[in-house]
Amino acid sequence: MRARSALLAAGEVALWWAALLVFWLMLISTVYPLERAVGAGAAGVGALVARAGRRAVVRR
Amino acid sequence: MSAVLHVLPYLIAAYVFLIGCYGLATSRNLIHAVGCLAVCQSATYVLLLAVGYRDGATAPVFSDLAPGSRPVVDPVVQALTLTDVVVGATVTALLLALTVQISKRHGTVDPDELRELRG
Amino acid sequence: MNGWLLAATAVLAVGLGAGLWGVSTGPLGRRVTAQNLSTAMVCPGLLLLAQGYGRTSYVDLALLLALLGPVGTLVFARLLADELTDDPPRAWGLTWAAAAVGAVVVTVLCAVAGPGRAMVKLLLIGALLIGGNLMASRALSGGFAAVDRG
Amino acid sequence: MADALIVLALLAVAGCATSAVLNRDPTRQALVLAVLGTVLAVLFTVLQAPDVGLSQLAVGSALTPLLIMLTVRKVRRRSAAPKDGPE
Amino acid sequence: MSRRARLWLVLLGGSGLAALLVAACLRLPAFGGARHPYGDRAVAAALARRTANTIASVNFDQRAFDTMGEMSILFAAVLGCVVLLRQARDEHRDPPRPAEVAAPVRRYALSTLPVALVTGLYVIAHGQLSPGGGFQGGVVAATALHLMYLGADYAALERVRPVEAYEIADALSAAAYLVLGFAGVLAGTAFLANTLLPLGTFNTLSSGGTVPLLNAAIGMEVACAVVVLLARFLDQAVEIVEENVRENGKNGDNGTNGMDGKNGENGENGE
Repeated sequence: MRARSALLAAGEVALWWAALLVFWLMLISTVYPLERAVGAGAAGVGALVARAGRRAVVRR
Repeated sequence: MSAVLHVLPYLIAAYVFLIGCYGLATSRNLIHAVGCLAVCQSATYVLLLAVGYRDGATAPVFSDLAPGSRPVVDPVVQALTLTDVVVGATVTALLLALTVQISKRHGTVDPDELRELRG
Repeated sequence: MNGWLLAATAVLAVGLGAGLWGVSTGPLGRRVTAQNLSTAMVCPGLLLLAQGYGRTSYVDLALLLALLGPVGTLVFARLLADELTDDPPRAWGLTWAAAAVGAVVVTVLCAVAGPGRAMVKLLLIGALLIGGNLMASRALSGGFAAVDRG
Repeated sequence: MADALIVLALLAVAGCATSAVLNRDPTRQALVLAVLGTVLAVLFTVLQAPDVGLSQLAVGSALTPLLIMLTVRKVRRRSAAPKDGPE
Repeated sequence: MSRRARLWLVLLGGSGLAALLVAACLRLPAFGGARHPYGDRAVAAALARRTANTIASVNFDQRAFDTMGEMSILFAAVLGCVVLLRQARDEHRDPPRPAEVAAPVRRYALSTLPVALVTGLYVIAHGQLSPGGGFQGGVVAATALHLMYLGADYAALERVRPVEAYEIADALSAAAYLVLGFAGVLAGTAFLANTLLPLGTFNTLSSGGTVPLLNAAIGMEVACAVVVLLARFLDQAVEIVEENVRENGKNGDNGTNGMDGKNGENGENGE
């Protein structure tokens, strides 16, 4: 059961991360490796906050 | 039209500043007074940016513009204004915190009542 | 003479004029609605300005307004929930009209931009703008049923 | 055309500032200040200062109204209950 | 002094000031003029340092020392707010009941939060290229976090926002700005001089030498400062209750019904 919930959590974060990375790549005009790296980092922060926010609301 | 436009932005900045001062002086509520001070602040932004404007020019941001292809406006005043907008907001917050403290100590935020309390 | 700037002038004149008049007078419910709709009209105006000046980097302004304008309305909807429950503002006609203006402007600009990254960005801004303003209107008309002290 | 836009934005700023001062209730003033932030952002854009416009949008559309409304809430909540301690 | 006398004094002084201001406006260089000596030099200097956004170059390179002053004002203002709005001895915390938020509004807030946060980071990261920068993006990122409060309730916001961590990050990023400045001194040039790093390729994220680093430091500083500031205001407005106010409020009704009383009347009197 724990493995299942961990998998779900990882899936949620990964989904947000991918969506936010695509969002970042749409905002910029030219793509190069450094831009991808920074975008991936920012999308990671956004995905973690999205997951934390949803959990904080559900848990009350 | 053109002669009017040459001074209109400065006059509007002066007007916004004066109307903010009027509100500040006649305010009966310190929170309203802080809002009027924010209006006074915005007058300085209008004045600074009006000084830096150049007819037919565009912003000096070259991410989507080849340098030298179009005339650009003055970046120095923009940099001054830009930092002040954000710093001004935190100063507004400081004044609002003072207002909260005054309301705790004296139970009112009306400057006239505060003067009476002092005696 | 630049047609985009002309369109921007028209949109901004209507949006700012109506917004200013609505927010300065009348009952609280109408003022909050006017604040919401002024952001909904200014955002397409900013997009048209970006096109009129020929600067794609100005589009970021519209993006920020599409994100933060509804947040500002949510602030009022939340902190004025007690005052607004007596007389919930219902201006769905105006809300949909403003959304339609946003949709038309975004569609036209997308057609001009052609397929590519810029078009997706415009579509994202349009979606955020229209979704945000519909949600802000929803929040104003009884979105916060019971708020204890904030 | 650019001149007409500048004049329009300047007049809107002047009108909005007047309205912000004349609305004496802090709640209503906060609403006008939120619109003033947007109007100033438009003025900065037509004066070719998008950086300042972004700054003004970020601060004026949500942050300043939130600060004012929270202060109003705190002050009203205080004066809503009768006070018994010596002032 | 009576209100009437004071109003006359204000009008007298104001008309004098107005006359002076109008006289000054008429003598200013005409609006839209072509002569901007400082601006032209700043643009040339920014291009020489390969910074695409001239305004970022002015803020974080040519006038970086001035920005340090602005940053310390910001820091001091936030410090003042923290001191003024701290929990006093006769106050205690009384968490409010959870708010009932309509489901679509909550879903909107929760799904916009990460989008707004990433937009804020985008505005910070591209500060030296396109319009934007640390000051603007920091405010956007901090505002995004407060969608938790607007769309859910204060308890939910507190779970995702440990204030102490933001206070520490605020101080660290302010220190990072100074350290970057002193690094210039250690490298043998001047305080905050942009000679430390290679200038990079024009119009990429790594161009402009120390500009992106100073920009990122300011972005983090502003974001953390705004979060700390709003945390204090939210604490005061939502959670902190004074002893005597609470008792009176609980004895009568819950206190919110009478809240239009005093200040509303004061507001009306003023008009």
